[in-house]
This record gives sequence, C-alpha cells and structure tokens, in this order.
Amino acid sequence: MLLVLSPDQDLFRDTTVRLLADRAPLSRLRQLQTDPAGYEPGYWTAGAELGWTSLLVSEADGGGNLSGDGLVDLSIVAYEFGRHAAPGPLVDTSVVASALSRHDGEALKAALGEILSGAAAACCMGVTPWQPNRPATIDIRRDGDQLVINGTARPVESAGQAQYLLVTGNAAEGPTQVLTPKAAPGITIRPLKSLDVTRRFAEVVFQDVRVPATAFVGAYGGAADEVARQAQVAAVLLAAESVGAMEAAFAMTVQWAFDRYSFGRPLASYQALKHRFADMKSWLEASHAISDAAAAAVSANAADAAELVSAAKAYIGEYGVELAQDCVQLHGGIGVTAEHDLHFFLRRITLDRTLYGTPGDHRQRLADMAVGREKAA
Amino acid sequence: MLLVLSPDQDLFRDTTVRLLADRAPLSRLRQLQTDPAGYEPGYWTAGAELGWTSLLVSEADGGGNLSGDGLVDLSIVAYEFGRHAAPGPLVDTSVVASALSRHDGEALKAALGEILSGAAAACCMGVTPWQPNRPATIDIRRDGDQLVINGTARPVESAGQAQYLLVTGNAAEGPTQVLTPKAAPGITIRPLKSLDVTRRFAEVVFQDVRVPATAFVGAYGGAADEVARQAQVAAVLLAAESVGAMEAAFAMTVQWAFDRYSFGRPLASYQALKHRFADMKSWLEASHAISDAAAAAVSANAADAAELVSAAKAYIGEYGVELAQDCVQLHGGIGVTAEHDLHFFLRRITLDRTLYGTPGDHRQRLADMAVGREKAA
Amino acid sequence: MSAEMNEPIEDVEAFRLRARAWIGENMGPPQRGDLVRYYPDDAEELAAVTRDRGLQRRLYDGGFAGICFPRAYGGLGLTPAHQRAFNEELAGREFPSRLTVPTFTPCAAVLLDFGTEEQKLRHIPAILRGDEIWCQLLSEPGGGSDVAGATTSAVQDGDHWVINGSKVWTSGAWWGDYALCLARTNWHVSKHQGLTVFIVKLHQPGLEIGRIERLDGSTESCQEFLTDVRVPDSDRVGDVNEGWVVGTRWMFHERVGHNSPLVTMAAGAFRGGSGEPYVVRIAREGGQLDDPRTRDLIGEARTLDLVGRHLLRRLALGVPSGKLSEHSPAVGRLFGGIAAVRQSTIAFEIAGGAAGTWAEDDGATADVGMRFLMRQAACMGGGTTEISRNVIAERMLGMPREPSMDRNVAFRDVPRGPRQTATTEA
Amino acid sequence: MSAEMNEPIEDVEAFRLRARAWIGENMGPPQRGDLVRYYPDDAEELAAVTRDRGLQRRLYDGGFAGICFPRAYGGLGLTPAHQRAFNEELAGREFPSRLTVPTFTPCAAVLLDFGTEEQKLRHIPAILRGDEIWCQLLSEPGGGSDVAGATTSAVQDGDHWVINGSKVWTSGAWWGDYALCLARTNWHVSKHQGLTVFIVKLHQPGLEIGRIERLDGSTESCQEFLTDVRVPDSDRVGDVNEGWVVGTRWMFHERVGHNSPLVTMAAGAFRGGSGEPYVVRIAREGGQLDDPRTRDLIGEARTLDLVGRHLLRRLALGVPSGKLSEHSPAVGRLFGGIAAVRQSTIAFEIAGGAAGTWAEDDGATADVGMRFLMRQAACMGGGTTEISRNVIAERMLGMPREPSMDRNVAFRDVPRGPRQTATTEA
Repeated sequence: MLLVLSPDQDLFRDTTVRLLADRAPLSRLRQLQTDPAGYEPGYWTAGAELGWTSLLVSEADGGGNLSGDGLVDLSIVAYEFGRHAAPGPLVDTSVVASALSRHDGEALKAALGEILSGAAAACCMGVTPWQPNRPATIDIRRDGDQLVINGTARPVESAGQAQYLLVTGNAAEGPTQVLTPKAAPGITIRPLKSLDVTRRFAEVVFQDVRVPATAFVGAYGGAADEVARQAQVAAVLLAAESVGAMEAAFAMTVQWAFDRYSFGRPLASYQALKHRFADMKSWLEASHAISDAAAAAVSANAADAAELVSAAKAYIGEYGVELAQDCVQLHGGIGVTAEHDLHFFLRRITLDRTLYGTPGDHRQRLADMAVGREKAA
Repeated sequence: MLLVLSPDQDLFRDTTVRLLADRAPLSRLRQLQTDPAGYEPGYWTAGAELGWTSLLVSEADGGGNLSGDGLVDLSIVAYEFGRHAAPGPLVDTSVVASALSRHDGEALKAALGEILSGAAAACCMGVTPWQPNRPATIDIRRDGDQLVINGTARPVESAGQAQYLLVTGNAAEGPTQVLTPKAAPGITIRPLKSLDVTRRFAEVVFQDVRVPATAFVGAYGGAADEVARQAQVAAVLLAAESVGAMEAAFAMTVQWAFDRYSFGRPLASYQALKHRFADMKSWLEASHAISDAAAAAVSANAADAAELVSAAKAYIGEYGVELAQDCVQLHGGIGVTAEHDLHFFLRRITLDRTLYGTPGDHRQRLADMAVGREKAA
Repeated sequence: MSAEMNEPIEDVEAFRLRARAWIGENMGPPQRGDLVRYYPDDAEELAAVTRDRGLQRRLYDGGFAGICFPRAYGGLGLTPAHQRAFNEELAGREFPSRLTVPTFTPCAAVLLDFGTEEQKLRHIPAILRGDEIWCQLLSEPGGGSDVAGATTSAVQDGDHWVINGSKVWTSGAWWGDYALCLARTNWHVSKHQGLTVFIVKLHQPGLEIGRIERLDGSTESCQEFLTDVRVPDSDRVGDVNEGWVVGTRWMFHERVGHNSPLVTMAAGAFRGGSGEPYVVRIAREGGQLDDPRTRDLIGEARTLDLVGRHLLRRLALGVPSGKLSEHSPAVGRLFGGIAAVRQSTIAFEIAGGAAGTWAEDDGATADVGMRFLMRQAACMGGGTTEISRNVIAERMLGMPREPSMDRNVAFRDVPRGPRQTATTEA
Repeated sequence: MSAEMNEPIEDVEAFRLRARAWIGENMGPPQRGDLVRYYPDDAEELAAVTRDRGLQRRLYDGGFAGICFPRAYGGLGLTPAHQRAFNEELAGREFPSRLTVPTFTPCAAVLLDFGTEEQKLRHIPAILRGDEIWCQLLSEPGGGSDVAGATTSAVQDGDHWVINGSKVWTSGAWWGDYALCLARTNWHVSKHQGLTVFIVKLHQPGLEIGRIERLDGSTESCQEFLTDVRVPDSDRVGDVNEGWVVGTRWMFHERVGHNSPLVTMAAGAFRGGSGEPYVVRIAREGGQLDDPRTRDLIGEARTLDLVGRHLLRRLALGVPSGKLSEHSPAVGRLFGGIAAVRQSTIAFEIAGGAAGTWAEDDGATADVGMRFLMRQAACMGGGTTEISRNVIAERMLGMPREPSMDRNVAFRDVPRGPRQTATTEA
C-alpha cells in the first residue's frame, strides 16, 4: 500500500477499516460461508455511503474521489478488502460504475445512480482479454432496434447478487458492450464453486436475450479500448487486494513465530525460518511497490500502464501464493484447517491469481510488449 | 553411483581413480588449460589399457565388459571423470566405438582397433535428436560409389584430437551415418570456446568431403534407430559424469562448512545453511538414483529407457547446476575465483547440461511420451 | 525368525506369478476416493473403511497378508523383494489404502520392534485380518514438530495408568480401533527421559474424539481429549520412561511410510496424486495439450515422478544393506514432500484461469484448485520437511545440532511460550 | 548544510531541463565494457578508468557533479529528487561507471558522515573532480560475511599507526588511489569494540596489490598485503576503537549501493545486466522468439525488472521519510541479488544448447554461459544475500539474533576454525 496517505485518504482508510471490522469480521464471515451473498444486508450500502462505489465516477455523475487519482484511492479500499478478506462485489461494481460514468445515455445514468447508492450491484463479464485460451463466447447481434445476446460467461463474480450485468460480446463489427438488467428474460445464473468462501461466482448463460439499443455502452463494435481499460482497472484492484491479504497472512505468521515454541525456543529463533521470513518480507515489499505503481499508472493513463499492470499481476500472482503457502507451512497442521483464520487469506490470494489473467498470461503479454519494443528500437 | 559394486567393478573403479589422480590431477589440469588437447600424451592410451574404450565393444571385436552391462560399467568411469573433472574424449569415443562394434566392415573394424587401443580418438557429430531447434545441417548424398558430405556440425567434442569422425547426416532416404578420417580433404576444424577448461570443442565444416561406400555405418538412410541409441548412451554418460561432479562439489562444500568459522561459529552450525545442505543432499541422492536407473535401462534396452534418460538429463541438468551454484554461494567470494578448485566442477556440470538436450528439451520429450501413453490408454 | 530360516523361501519370481494370478481373480479396480480420502459424508467414508477391512481380510484369506511379517504372528516371513513384487503386481488394483499408514507402519512396525510376545500375538494377527485399524496418538495441540515434548500425562495407579491430555492430527481416529499413545510419565527429568508409550483403545469412556475440518472440507483428521483414561500396565510398550527409545523407531518407521516392506499397496498408487496422468488430463480438458509451456510442466511433473520412484528404490536398497545412512529415509521424505508440492502447483498452473472456480461436472479440473490449497499437507504429515532437513544435516552430514532450550533441563522448566508458564502434571 | 537552507533550491523540473540540455551536448553513448567491467587486457582497462576520470571531470566542469553533496565540499547541495531526475536524463548515456560504487558510496558517504573537516575538504572535492578513486579495504581472506571480525592490525607508533594484514575482494585496487581500511586496534576487548577505520593511500611502499582471477577471466578484483604500512593519525576516520560505529554506517551505505542519492549513473544501467533487451536479443539470435516457453521466460525477466525498479523507488521514498525501517535497503539488496541470479538463469535457459560453447563472433549468446557461471556474484558483492536475510529477520522483523560465539569475548579468544588457534597481533 501507499507509503504516504493524504489526511483524506487516511481518514477514508480508517472508516473503511472500521466498517469492515464492524460489519464483516472473520467470525461473521465464517457464519456466512453458505450464505448466497456472503455478506449481510446493509453492509454494501453502508460501504457505498462511505464512497466505495463513487471513486471512479465523475462528480457530474454523483461520484468523486479524494486525491484526484480515484483509482489510487480505490486501491486503498481494495487493499483493506484483502487484509480483511472482505466480501462484496467491489471489483466488478467499480469497473461497471466507471464504465457507465464514461458514457452517456439516460438508462445508463439511471443504473449508475442505483449502483452509486449501493442499492444495486453490478458485474461485468467477458472482460478477459488476457486469457487467450479462454476466449469470450458471447455473441451480440443487431436485430432492428434491438440487440440479441447469446452465449456463456464464466466465472462472473457476484452475478447472483447483481442487478445489472455489463456484457462484453463479439459483434460482427468488433467487441461490443451492453448493460442489461439481470432480470431480462433469457438470462440464467448458475452458481459455481470457488476456492474462496467469502466471494460468490456464477456462470451466466444468455439465450436470445433482447435489449434495446439504449443499452449500449459505447459504440457498437468499438468497445476494444474500453474493455482493455476495464481489465486494467480490475487487475489493479485485484493486485491491491492480494497485497492486503498477503500482509494479513504474513503479519499473522510473524506473530505465530514469536508465540510458538518448539524445543524450548520460539520458532522465530530458528535461522532457517528467519531466512524464509526474510524472503517473504522481500516479496511483500516488492508486491506493495508494483501494486502501487500499477494503480498510479492506470489512474494516470501512463504509457507504461499496461506493462505495470501485467508485472503486478504476474509477480503478485506468483509470489502472493508462495507467501501464503509458506505461511501455511510455517503454521504446520493448523494451517490447513478451516478452524484457523489463515485460510481466508490463502483463498483470497489464490483465487485472485486466477482472475483477469494468470501470471502465465501476463508474462506472455509482457514478452509481447518487450519484443515489440525491441523490434521498434 | 551404484550402491553396490561387484569386486571387478570395485577394482576397475580404483584403478581408474588412481590413473586420474596420477595423470590428471587438478593441479595438472590447471597447467593444461590452454593446451589444445587438455591432457598429456599417454594419458588416453593408459586409460584405454585400463579398459575405458572397451566396455561397449563386443569381445569378438576385442572389447569386453565387467558385469555383462557394459554401459553400467562405463558409467562408473564417467562418474569418476566427473568427480575428477577429467579430460579426454570419453563420451564420444565410447559412442563411436559401440557403433562400430555393432556394424560390419573391414574399414570400420580397423578404425575400431585403433580406437580401442587409445591410439585414435573419435567423435560423433549431429547426434542431437533432442534439440529440435538446432537441427543437424549436414547433408550426405551419393555420387556413384562415393558419398559426398556437406555442412556444419557444432559443438563437436574433441574434434581437434580425434582421428575419426562419425558423421550423422541427412540423406534423401533418411538419417545416414558414415565414418570418415578427419584427415579427409574438405574438412575444416574451428576450435570453439567453452565453459569448461578441461574439455575441447570445435565446429566442423564439411565441404564436398568424399568418402567411399565402405565408410557407411549401417544402412544408407536407415540410421535413425542407431542414432537414437547413440544419443541415449551419450546422455547416460553425461548424466553419470555430472553426478560425479556434483558429488565432488558437494563434498568440498560440506568440508568448507565445517572448516570455515563466521562470528565464532562454523558455517555448518547455521540452520539456514544446514537446510540448504539438506536440500542439496536430496538433489544429489535423487541424481544418483535416476542416473543409475537410466544407465541400467539403456544397457538392458528396457522399455522405459527413453523416459529414464530424459528424466535423468532433465533432473540432473536442472538440479546439478543449482547444487553447483549453491556451493559457489556457500563458498562466498572465493567460489567465483579461478584459484579455488570448485569452478572445475561448476563448469563440468553446467556444460554437460547443454549437451545432448537441455532440461527443457528433455521435458518436451517426456511430455510427448506421457501424452502418447495417455492417448494410447 | 530363526525357525523360519530352516525352510527354503519361495523364489521371488515364482511368488510373483502366484500373486499375479491371485490378484487377477480377487482384486478389482480402485474406487473413487481410495487415494484422495475425501468423502462428502461420513456414511460413505465408513463404508469405504468397511470395504478396506474386507480387502485386508481377502488378502489374509488368500495367503498374501503380512508378506514380511513373521509367520509366528500370522505373516508369511518373506523378504522385501517379495513385498515389492506383490506391490508391483497390484499396480492399478484396489487395496486397503486406509490400512497402510499408520496401521501397518509405524504402528505394527513398532509393535514388532518393542511389543511383548503377548501384545504381538494379540494384535498383529488381528491387524493382518483387517480386524484392527490403528492410529497414532502422537502430536499435540501446540506441539508442532517437537513430538518428544508431549504434555499428555500418564500417572501410575496400581497396575493401571491414568492418562490425561489431548492429541491432535490423528488420521481416522473416529473409525480406528487402537492407537499407540506417547505420554509423559516423569516431569522432573529432561524431555526425552520421561516418556512412555501405551496401547490405547480408541473408543472408550474418557476418550472424546473431535473432528478437524480441513480447507478442502475433509474431516478425516481428529483431535482427542483424554480424561482419566485407564490403561492396564500390560498395554505399555517398552519400559517406563524409555518411551523415546520407542519414539525414535516410531519416527523412523513413520518417515519410511509407504516405502516400508511391511506395507501392501499398489505400486505407484500414492506417487504424487497429481502426477502424470492427472496433469495430462487437466491439460487436455483445458485444451492446452499442444502448448509448449504446458508440455514443459507435464515433463517436469513426469521427471519428478520418475526420479522420486528411483530415489525410493535406491533408499530401499541402500538402507538395509548399510550402504546408506539409516537416516536416509529423511531424504525420501524431503524429496517426496517438495515434489508433491511442485506437482500440485504444476496442475494448478496448467488449469490456469479455470482453477479458481468450477462446476461439479467439470471433470479433473474441478478439484485442482482445492488440491492446490492443500498442497502443503504433503510437507507436514509424517514429520515436516523442516524436520527432515534437520535430520539430514545433523544426522547424515554430521553438522552441529541446533541449540535447544530443553536438553538437560527438567521438562517442567522448559520454556513453552512467551506468556505461558511451565505446565505440570495434574 | 544550514548555510544552504537560506537559498532557494532550483525546481526539480527546471533542473531536469537544464540537465537534459547539458547531457545531450556532453555525454555520449556508453561504451562496450562500461557495465560488464571485463577487459581482455590491462591497458584497455586502464584506458577505461582514465576515461571515467575524464567523464567525472566533465560532470564537475559542467556543474553537475555531487548533486547531493554539500556545497562546502564542491557539491550542489540539492535533493535526492534532483539526483533522480539527473539519472533519468542520463539513461542510455555514458557515465563514470567505475566511480559509482565504491568511490561515491560507501567511501565518500562515510567521509561525509565521519570525516574531519580537513579530511572532507581534502578528499571530497578531489573525488567530485575525478581525481581520486576510492576502494574498500574491508573483507579479509577467510573472513566471509563477518567483516567486523577483521584481523588486520593497526598499532599506534607516535602520531602514526602501523598496519599489517591482508585484505581481499577489493574491486579495482590496482587502479584506485585511496581506500578506507578497517583494522583491529585492540585484541583484548570483544569483536566490535576494538576496531578503527583509516584512510590508506593505495600505492605506497609496504602495500602490495595482487590480482584475483575470476571464473570469467576478469582480474579487476584484488588482494592486498599490508606490511608495516604507516598511516598518520590525521588519516584516522572516527575515534580509536570506535571503528564499528563507522563500520555500521559503512555497511549501510554499501547495501544502498547504486540507489544512493550520492550516485550519478544512467537510470537502469545496472538493472540486471541480463534484463529485457538482453534476453530478447538472445531469443532472437536463437530463433526462439516465437516459442511460448521463451516468451514466458522473457515475461518473467521483464517482471523482475519492473518490480525491482519500483521496489527501489519505494525504498528510496520510504527510508528517508521514516515510513520504512532504516534497515529496508537489505530488502532491496536481497531482491536485487535473487532477481539478477534468476535473470542470468533465464538467459542461459533461453540460449539452450548454444550456451555451453561459442565462437567469438556469436553475438549476445557468446557470453551468456560465462555470465551464468558468474551468476552468484550478484548475491555476494555488497554483503551477501544471507546477511541481508539476517538483517531483515533480526533488525526489521525483530526476531532473535543468531547466537554468536564472539560476543562478550575478547577478540583474541574467538574461535576461528576447527584447527586454528586464536590469532593475535604481531
């Protein structure tokens, strides 16, 4: 996380932490493991009141940020979500809200209002340009004044809880995005199992779903840049979230090493373990650094944003998981039980690694960029 | 190395060790670093007298082995070559001698006699079916009673010292092998630099080199199986050699850890280092195991020989290098100097990894075999 | 075994042929869950345990149980080579997978090493018939790798002992019959001096068994609370306060684990559950079979499989013959743990974006993520990889032992935590 | 620096523009060997050193030397942000790469921290002009990571000190001018209590400099033998027997290394010599650019590059501001060493079969194997990665220090080896 927060950011972080500790402590999340939403009513609207949903939305649309860099501000929330293994559709709702804020249209703005207030959640699907082996299989075609959607998207976070779906599909003219109410006829939601117990995922099937042309987000066939931008935003938030979860797992394990005695000595006194903690600390600091750099670059639309996002997802995906698993190992048997809290963070980090491009996917992208630059040079 | 040696093997090993210690100690090898051969006259013939060149050759041809498994016997020599960073064309001469022993022809048998006695060294080129990205570029075509060879092979071990070259080339009908005296007109040898200082490599260029049909080793266009077999033999010997070098590097570093004091304590008392030694020990024992298994399987023409050879080259290539480099690290600054002996073994292991298929090449082969079996099942 | 030395031993290859024929007729294919040991409900798990007992009985009735056990206790008195041949013939078949570890080793192995004649006669034949499943009451909450630091206490009361304390990580205690239990019988001497081992019946008053839920939802592992559990002195294994003599062999047998010649199992069955066929299957399901990166990972998984197999063979040959240190099984344990972790990671990597979420009907990919979450279990059970590294460095390479604060100190005075004061017996 | 605080400081962006213009006119492209620091013969190496002195002089004459050095000693008295801006503008250009470390840091940094006013006035301006190249007489043969265990002795003789002993791993001592030398001045107190630091002229009677040949054939690194080398007391840095106070800062400055605000260098110049363009070049030469495995490796190398760069920025921001522990540079040092090793390995892996042997005209692939052989050097120089891990665990995370046998013991009685008896001063 950022080394230096402005007073506004500091306050915002504090209130976020208080809300999470109050409404979504791990003890509560345990009870909600089989709950369809994973959080209790009112939690999400309370977060929306704090500003979770507003940071990527322009003031004209009722949003607003703290520092001028809304995504940087939001990455603070994402970090705390990771540190608390918090539930709720933060990533998807943020992506959809920012997309709607960038486009005109009465229907879109009405939906945006609902999302901002927390009354409605939203999710986006098919925004995975980094998973070449799993291409989106949603088709969108025109039929007179209407658009017809067919296909399947998976995994879609919080689809069960969302009222709006931002659908990315292939039209004959190119990538196209439309916003549809989830209640539209022809939409089927099938819950999926997932590694995480605090988040919810589903498969969404569209069968001749018809929406009016006002549902367009951006131009027909011209959503490629918008989709790329959305994917960057989502990846930045996932990265920040993973760093938060890494921090929590690491802190918990350092404490464990001081408290646990073996052969009459604290674990923290064994050099072989000390050196592993040192390695983990270096991964953790490096993850903070690249996560913050990616957030700042995407927020500023910097030239190296794409590279930094891929480096963040590649590095944090790889080392986040190794850190979490080494924390498990250092805990011993208790580390693989459901009883201990560690697994909440292990799950979060592991699942985040699989979303919006695996480390392998992002390394291919980094190579593409490196080779491209080389050729140009 | 083998856990249990027969009395014959034990004696043979002892005499080999004595010869190496006597004729090629590291102090001598240092002096011979810039020598064109890397060993002194008489060394190789003395080894041949011991039997280094005979083990893969039938008794009818003047060879003979100790245990019935000539390649297993020879792997003992290769292991000791690694443990002593010994010079000399062991791998290539063995491969060529065994190939000549398996084929008839007066010219071939005459050359075999010279090789057996150590009077001539031999090398083989183009036997790299495991390096798909570096296909052999030697062409062999018929021209009446003669064969015409064109192309380049690289790297070829001991080409500068050899009197005979076993050439693998592509003929219109398929892979073909011929034995040619190195003195044949049209052959150019260009020495290469290498990571090792005790072995010699060259690039060999053939320009319209003409040899009589009696030079054939096997059938025109029908050498594929023979080539595969030769590559397995070479890989087995390189693996055994690397294990010997690993053993030497490891033993030297364990001793160092006992002798070197830091902060008033021997390095061997630091748990972080102890655990690294334990990891290295596990790599070393695993390398012994797979090296021996591969030697036995190839010697017996077992069904899993190809898999075991690739597993040995993949594993030992990867972990041998990691072990050697960790030995360097544990030595500290002295480990990267030419003054200390460690580098002889680091060089040997590192170069062996690049010969007859890198770990990556062999992993592809293992996958091919695993997928093939799966499909067949 | 001296009585048996007078009789000629059946030739290994003849034995193999006989085994092949018998196995062909008697042992079917393995069933789902045999190796993963995860069942969605208890009834199904109990049924699997009952089936395993039946399979063991089938081996016994067929004359193939306890191949390396002495004939005096119902075994065949044959050699490790016979056991290996039998296991090879059993490859790809069902076998009583829940009885291998810990019933046959370390439990039966410890009984053979230290049990009284009466104890052996009472339990070994019953184990070979599938009548008794054994567990290890060894680890304790907060005890970690330091098993000799047991604080479960046993106090003598006439010709009985009264045991109080808690044990944990006991696989299958809820469906097991007996256990070896390591308890402290003297707190006034140093750690290794005051231990004693007992045979404890698992289902009896005062012994409460709780289930531990793991990350993957399985609840095979248990925690036990012992309250005034009375054990007759005739169920003591080894001498009073000499429990660490027993414990050392116990740990040794545990490290040897499935590679023990006492264990009947299909060759290759436990070899990296996520080994070759599994990773290939995941690659195929994900349409990744032709990706060179995936092939690289498959090749790596396969390398670890093959190397691990031959490493175990080397150890199996070298330890009994004295060519390798008796502590060498720690090398196999370390390699196996690290290899299994890597193989789980490879499977997870190949599955890529599909590993995080799944539908029940997803095939092999459905459990790849959960296996990955659980991957470190391979570096914990049977002694952690950290302990293996200590053993290799200190016992095999002779490096200085770690300083410990619990040697030459009365156990009651050993530091057990920053805030805790020393615990004493009740 | 209080005098300077009265003047307004030039805006960073204005400074950057001025620097850009000046660099564009004055600093050419880097030359072969500038970063690898390997020359086939000494004459060529000396010429490169002379060129570096000239480059430093050019910076000085241009008004850009010593950006963060106090103006009193010839520097500009500006901020780390100015230095960073200058380094960024210098990206891709030549710079005096042999003067960065150890001349500017740790040597000049230590002089600024502990030198007398007279020492600073004598040496800092000379360093900024390129007239003095400094070395570190720090490590000793057999001393390893324990630099405070120095056995080079200094004995007072009137207003001089007489130094005897041997130092090793001194980069460029044969062409350097001065050195900081850590010596033992009291053997009867514990290790850290009896050290003193001196300024030593490198080329003088009694100071013999030998060259050490490394694996890659380079001989830049030296070993020195000091025999009755006389140093005036005015060349002592810090108090007598307080050398470890100096030494601690010395180590700190060394760990910060090229990331010090005292160092002028082209941004990115030392960032993993085998980083992105290099691995891409090797892949192209080998015809591997389209292989997904190769791309995976290129992506990994690139990831480490980018992450490493931003980690250093984080540390550069966090340490001075107090948000991160003052020991945090150890994190950067550890990451950098591990990343460099991995990047060397990646390059080696991509080169595949071509990495073992080469012809001189092979292009980038020609030295990939040799770089791989030398890869661990990145985890040794400037304090080993092992020491970094100790620092992180003990100083940053507060874990218990390693027991050491040399605390609270007179240094002469510290064990130094299994066979050695304690060494004492001559």
